[in-house]
Amino acid sequence: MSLEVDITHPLAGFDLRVAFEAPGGVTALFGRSGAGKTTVINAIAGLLRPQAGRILLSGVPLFDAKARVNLPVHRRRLGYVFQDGRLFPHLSVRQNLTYGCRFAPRGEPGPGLDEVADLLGLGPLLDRRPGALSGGEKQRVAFGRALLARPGMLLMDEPLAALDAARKEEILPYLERLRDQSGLPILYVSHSVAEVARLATTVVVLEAGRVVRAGPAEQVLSDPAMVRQFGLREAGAVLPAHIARHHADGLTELAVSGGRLFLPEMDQPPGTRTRVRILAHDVIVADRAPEGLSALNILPGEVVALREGQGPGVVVQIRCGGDLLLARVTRRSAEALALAPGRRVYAVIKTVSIARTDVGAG
Amino acid sequence: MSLEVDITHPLAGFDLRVAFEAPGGVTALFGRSGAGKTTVINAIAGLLRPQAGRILLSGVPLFDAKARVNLPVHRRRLGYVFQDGRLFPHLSVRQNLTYGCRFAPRGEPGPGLDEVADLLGLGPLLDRRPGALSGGEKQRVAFGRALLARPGMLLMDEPLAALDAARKEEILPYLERLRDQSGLPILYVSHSVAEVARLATTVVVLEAGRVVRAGPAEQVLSDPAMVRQFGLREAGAVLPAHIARHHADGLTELAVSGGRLFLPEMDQPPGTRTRVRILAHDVIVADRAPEGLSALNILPGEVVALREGQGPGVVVQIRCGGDLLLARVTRRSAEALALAPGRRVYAVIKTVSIARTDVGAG
Amino acid sequence: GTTTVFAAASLKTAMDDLAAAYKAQTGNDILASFAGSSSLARQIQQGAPAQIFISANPGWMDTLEGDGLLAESSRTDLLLNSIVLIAGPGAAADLSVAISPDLDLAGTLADGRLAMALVDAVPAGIYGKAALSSLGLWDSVAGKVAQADNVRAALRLVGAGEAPLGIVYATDAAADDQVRVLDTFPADSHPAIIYPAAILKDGDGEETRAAFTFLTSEASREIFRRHGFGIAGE
Amino acid sequence: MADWLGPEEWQAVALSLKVSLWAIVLSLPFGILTAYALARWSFPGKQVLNGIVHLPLILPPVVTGYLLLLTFGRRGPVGGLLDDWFGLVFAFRWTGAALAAAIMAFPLVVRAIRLAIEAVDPRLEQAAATLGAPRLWVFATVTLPLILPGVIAGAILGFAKAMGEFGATITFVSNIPGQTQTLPSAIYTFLQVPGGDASALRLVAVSVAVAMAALTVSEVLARRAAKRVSGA
Amino acid sequence: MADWLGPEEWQAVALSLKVSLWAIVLSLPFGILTAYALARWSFPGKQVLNGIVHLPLILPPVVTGYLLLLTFGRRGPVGGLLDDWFGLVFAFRWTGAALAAAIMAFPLVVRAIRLAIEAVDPRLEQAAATLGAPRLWVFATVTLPLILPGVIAGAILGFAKAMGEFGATITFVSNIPGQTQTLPSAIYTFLQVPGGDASALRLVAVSVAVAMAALTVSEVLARRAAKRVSGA
Ligand SMILES: Nc1ncnc2c1ncn2[C@@H]1O[C@H](COP(=O)(O)OP(=O)(O)OP(=O)(O)O)[C@@H](O)[C@H]1O
Ligand SMILES: Nc1ncnc2c1ncn2[C@@H]1O[C@H](COP(=O)(O)OP(=O)(O)OP(=O)(O)O)[C@@H](O)[C@H]1O
Ligand SMILES: [Mg+2]
Ligand SMILES: [Mg+2]
Repeated sequence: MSLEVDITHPLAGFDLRVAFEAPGGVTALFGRSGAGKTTVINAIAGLLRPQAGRILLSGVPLFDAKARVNLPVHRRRLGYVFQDGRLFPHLSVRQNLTYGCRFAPRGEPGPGLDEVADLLGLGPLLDRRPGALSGGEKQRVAFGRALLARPGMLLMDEPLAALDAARKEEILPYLERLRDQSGLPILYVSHSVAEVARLATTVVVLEAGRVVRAGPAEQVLSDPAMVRQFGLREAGAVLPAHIARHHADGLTELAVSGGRLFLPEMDQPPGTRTRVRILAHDVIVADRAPEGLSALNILPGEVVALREGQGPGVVVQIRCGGDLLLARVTRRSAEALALAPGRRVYAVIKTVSIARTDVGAG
Repeated sequence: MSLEVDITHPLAGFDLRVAFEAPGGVTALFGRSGAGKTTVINAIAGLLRPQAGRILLSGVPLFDAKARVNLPVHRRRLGYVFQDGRLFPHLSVRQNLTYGCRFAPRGEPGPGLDEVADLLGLGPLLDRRPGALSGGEKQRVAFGRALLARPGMLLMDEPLAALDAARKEEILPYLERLRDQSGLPILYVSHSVAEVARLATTVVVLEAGRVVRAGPAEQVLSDPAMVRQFGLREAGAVLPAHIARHHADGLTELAVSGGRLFLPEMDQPPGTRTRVRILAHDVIVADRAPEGLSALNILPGEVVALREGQGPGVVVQIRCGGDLLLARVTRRSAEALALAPGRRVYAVIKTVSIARTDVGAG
Repeated sequence: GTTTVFAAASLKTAMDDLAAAYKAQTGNDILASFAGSSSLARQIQQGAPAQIFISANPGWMDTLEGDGLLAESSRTDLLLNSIVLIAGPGAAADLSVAISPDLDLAGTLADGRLAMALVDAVPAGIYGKAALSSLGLWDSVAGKVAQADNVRAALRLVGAGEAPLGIVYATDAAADDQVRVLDTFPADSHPAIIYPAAILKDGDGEETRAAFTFLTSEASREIFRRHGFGIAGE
Repeated sequence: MADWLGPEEWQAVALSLKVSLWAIVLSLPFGILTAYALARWSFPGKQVLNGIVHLPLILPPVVTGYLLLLTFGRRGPVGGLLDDWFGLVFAFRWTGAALAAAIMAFPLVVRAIRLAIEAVDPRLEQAAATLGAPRLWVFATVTLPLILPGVIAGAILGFAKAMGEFGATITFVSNIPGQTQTLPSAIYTFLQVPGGDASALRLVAVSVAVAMAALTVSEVLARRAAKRVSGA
Repeated sequence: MADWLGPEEWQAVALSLKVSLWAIVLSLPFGILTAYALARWSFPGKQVLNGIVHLPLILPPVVTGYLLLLTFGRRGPVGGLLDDWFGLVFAFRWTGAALAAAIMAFPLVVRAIRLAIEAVDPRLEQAAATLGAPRLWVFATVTLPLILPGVIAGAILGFAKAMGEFGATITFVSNIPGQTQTLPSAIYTFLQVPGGDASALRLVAVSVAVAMAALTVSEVLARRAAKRVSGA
């Protein structure tokens, strides 16, 4: 399952020209408000006919301007979770949820109504109409509806934007399972770097209708050049890791190329490959091995590069084993520690700051 | 300017009974999806007539079931930024923005169209119609429209949910200035604890139509009992502080009761009172004064209490000066450091982790 | 059996009585469809399931005859009528006029209207215009004529007092107590007002003939007379 | 009340009801199709179709009736064919009255439904399509329920129009008691004779009562349909 | 074409246009008000108002015309007052023809506008109110522009109806060439006499041409208004 998009679509005052590939798993479309994310998804879903180009799903053209192919929307079988909900106002929540079931390919595996209603906390609302739902409830119904149609691919446009943290925490693991177990490819639009980092295998960054960066999530998210896109607070590195073992006190030990990391207990068995995201501002740099600290994760490494920002901060790139970590320190600290390329340092990472949200199976 | 709400409104399957006071400044309405936030705001705006109770703004009743007072919507002069946008589809962005200007009280100070368009990045869109806007663009127009009507109070229902981090970073300081300079009271619904912590002077937590906690933001946000509401990652303490001085290398030195904190440069002059939010998972605990660390902020303190969670983590309450800090450490570290009430420790906080978003004027 | 008669609308009451008498006499039905003569004639042209046509307008009967739709030599002039000048509540209660070329009809009307049926289309209007013309009165009142789409509507304009005077059939005026007849137009002032009747070629048959004979029988004539009609040939 | 009206008059009432109901049954499906085509499709001759739909409104009813007579009469081009092929005769039958009423009501039916269709948010239909629903299914399960208040409004307008239709009907199918004499024809007949006003008034009262009853029912139905949509 | 029609016929064309335009000008404001009341307010007697609005559709036109005559005639209760107070006379004047056409068109105008109003999302009107706009202003700046396509549809339906209206008009104001002889009256006159079909046909053609032109213009206007709303 892979999606290939290469389209051109000029609008008054906005010119869309994007080409990218989504090789399966979760592909995050990332970009500022007005960058063209919804427009791209609309084109893939068939709601917008691009002026030129083509869109292939697993090699099959959904749209090809040259070959005059333009598969009708309902034959594309793409589950679209709209940014603006679009629930059927005259149908109950239950009828909304099951609307697509009739057209789902027979025998296709997938969750049932009860399972979805449970996951999304819609049980007590099944007999209401959308007019009597809160904003977040609507968003959940829209998600469930797309899911129950057993689509060949999910297109999700900010599906969790109106949800509270607790509800997100319930849905995100479900999305991870979808990604890992069902192999359902997902195109995911979100402004939350944490969500993207957690879910995405591929990240495509849009800016004013152009793709400015696309690639595996680890690379794009760790790219210091992308700091502006993601915001300073979200800059960080994503490291491949595998689970070494589970400790009795509820910690899981992960092996990364530069050493060991301790983490709140994970579900997967030892040996599972995973990814760990370490935000630059969660890393403390020390010039000697620190002692008597609550932080359990201390990786030795070597400064590779220093990059000064506009503020009083400096981004330090540290090689720990085969991977690159990013750390944000003040210029004052950089001077105090005499940080310079080649200097041997220790990266101190609080265990608990590698939160559940920032870990995803690779 | 203070808002007093005390209303009852039973709906089929949902029973709203809330009473709270918003003493001016920014009051955050916080609660899970479906908790009743929008319903409360609708009642205040006059779009919903509660079954019983009363709503007073600066002592003047907007609604009083007993006294049969129910001020019509347009006389309440409350700028409502709707969760669902509600732009006028037949008017251009410019006309949408200026719709309320005609009714603004003459001579009322406030930003002009150009200023608002600039702030919200709507300049190039002024002649478009809402149908040709992206989700985030719509949300910005809705915000600008409410602002330009020069309301006596702003009601904002998840106004930044569809916006990217960069755009939020532009709008949040503006909201802070609104709060601090114009004294415009704001009722603010958001699922983002970071936003709430930054903006709110008062926090009201709703659950299933009831107020479960209300009070000054520092207290509510630092309350370990509220961890479930805000999510584990967002637990932390809010400390009052004042600006001690600005350093030449771009750092600002803040005085808190327990010592000094260094922060990226702030705008305000020395002496300004402010607030600092320190997330529990950003605090490292050490049993001796650490050396050779990039972290500049090290506050000595004394363990007050330990609270074990479900996971492998322990929340440690530390008294630094007159304030209480929260730190999340693993059980393993707590044992290694022999943390117990009365133990003298050092709280290590990375300078840069006290991010701009987490500071607000008190 | 049932015989369908297409009859001018003004014959409704008379035809109802006739149908009852026919039923009593023969046990058969006469079913009458009433509409404007023009509508009926056109319908007959289009093959309407009618056996007998009684027209208020000889012109339409001529047309059907020309089209060869009438049964051979069945056409007969059935009824006569006359037109009268009437006054209603809109006119002075003591108004009395006699129709003659000297009549100052325009002056009598003052700024009121003279209600008539359409003077170029509906028989009562055509006869009325002819009569006024031959009396030399038409030109003076032409601009004051309010033309209704049928004679009953003209009668109603007078009855409601909207028009002080009107020209209608004697049969209509007699039955309406809102109006009074001022005078009858001399028979020689307009073409004879004749209601021709005929058997339709497509509907010809023994029973139709019987019904037609009944319509022209003395018993029927008595009924027509009772409703104010004159009998042609008397 | 049974002896308040004579048997012939009862016949007229019954016939008018039958004719009006059939007129609506006849014009609703075509009305919905035409309204949809006018609202959503663009095709050559769209303006012409739109014009034809409005014709019965523009033409004096007598003209419409006459045109119907020429077209659907036994000797008319279409009337002959329908008779030969399907044994369907309109001329001088109650079926013709229903046809006339349907055609006269058609512009009203189409306009009401078209306005309703134009008010439907096409993004909802798109959403249904993304869920795998083919066009016709989308129409039946999304568009149609959403335009139901409009369809009801169209139906009731059409019904009222059909109950009151006179000119085209009497011109097309004449005024034969028990066969083509509808209420308005009967009223007309009474108005044509001296002393018939009282009888006419009685029939007018019946006509108004029937139409008001239909109107009230339709309002209730439409409100219910609208409530479903508003979703409260 | 000038000598294709006689001067009297040209008069009829001009008069029909004048009458139809005035009928629309007359019925639109009342139509909008009535439609708004029926769509948005609830008040005692609402169903009765709704019924009265539909009456001209249900009643045979002749009856409507006669009722108008009794009410607005010189001797009618309202007609007399209007004459005394404003010098406004309807009987036998083109104004009466316009009144008759307006009343016959009224149910169509109201229905179209009402459907449009019911399709307006009240949340937009709420939004306008929160911005400080009083009700009437909200109506003028939000509701009215949003229902514009419906208002145009109502106006064109009404115009078409007015162009075709015959029965009520001739009953109320009769047929006075140059004053109340509208196109349909003229057409009717020709149809009554043997051999008048050709002349009638000419007038029908004129009537259809005028109405089609109006229809096309209205479609363009309505599409423009709808486009504004869809916002693309
Ligand atoms: N019909 C149109 N005509 C002109 N410009 C349009 C039209 N529709 C959308 N745009 C513009 O295209 C750009 C991309 O819109 P799009 O909805 O794809 O943005 P987005 O990336 O989804 O943004 P957001 O995060 O705010 O939802 C926006 O600047 C928008 O204003
Ligand atoms: N008309 C109604 N009838 C019954 N229940 C309703 C109605 N309207 C809203 N509700 C319910 O009231 C509750 C509160 O809704 P509200 O919109 O206030 O939630 P909210 O706190 O704003 O949630 P969100 O964050 O998802 O927007 C929800 O559970 C909703 O389902
Ligand atoms: Mg978008
Ligand atoms: Mg809400």
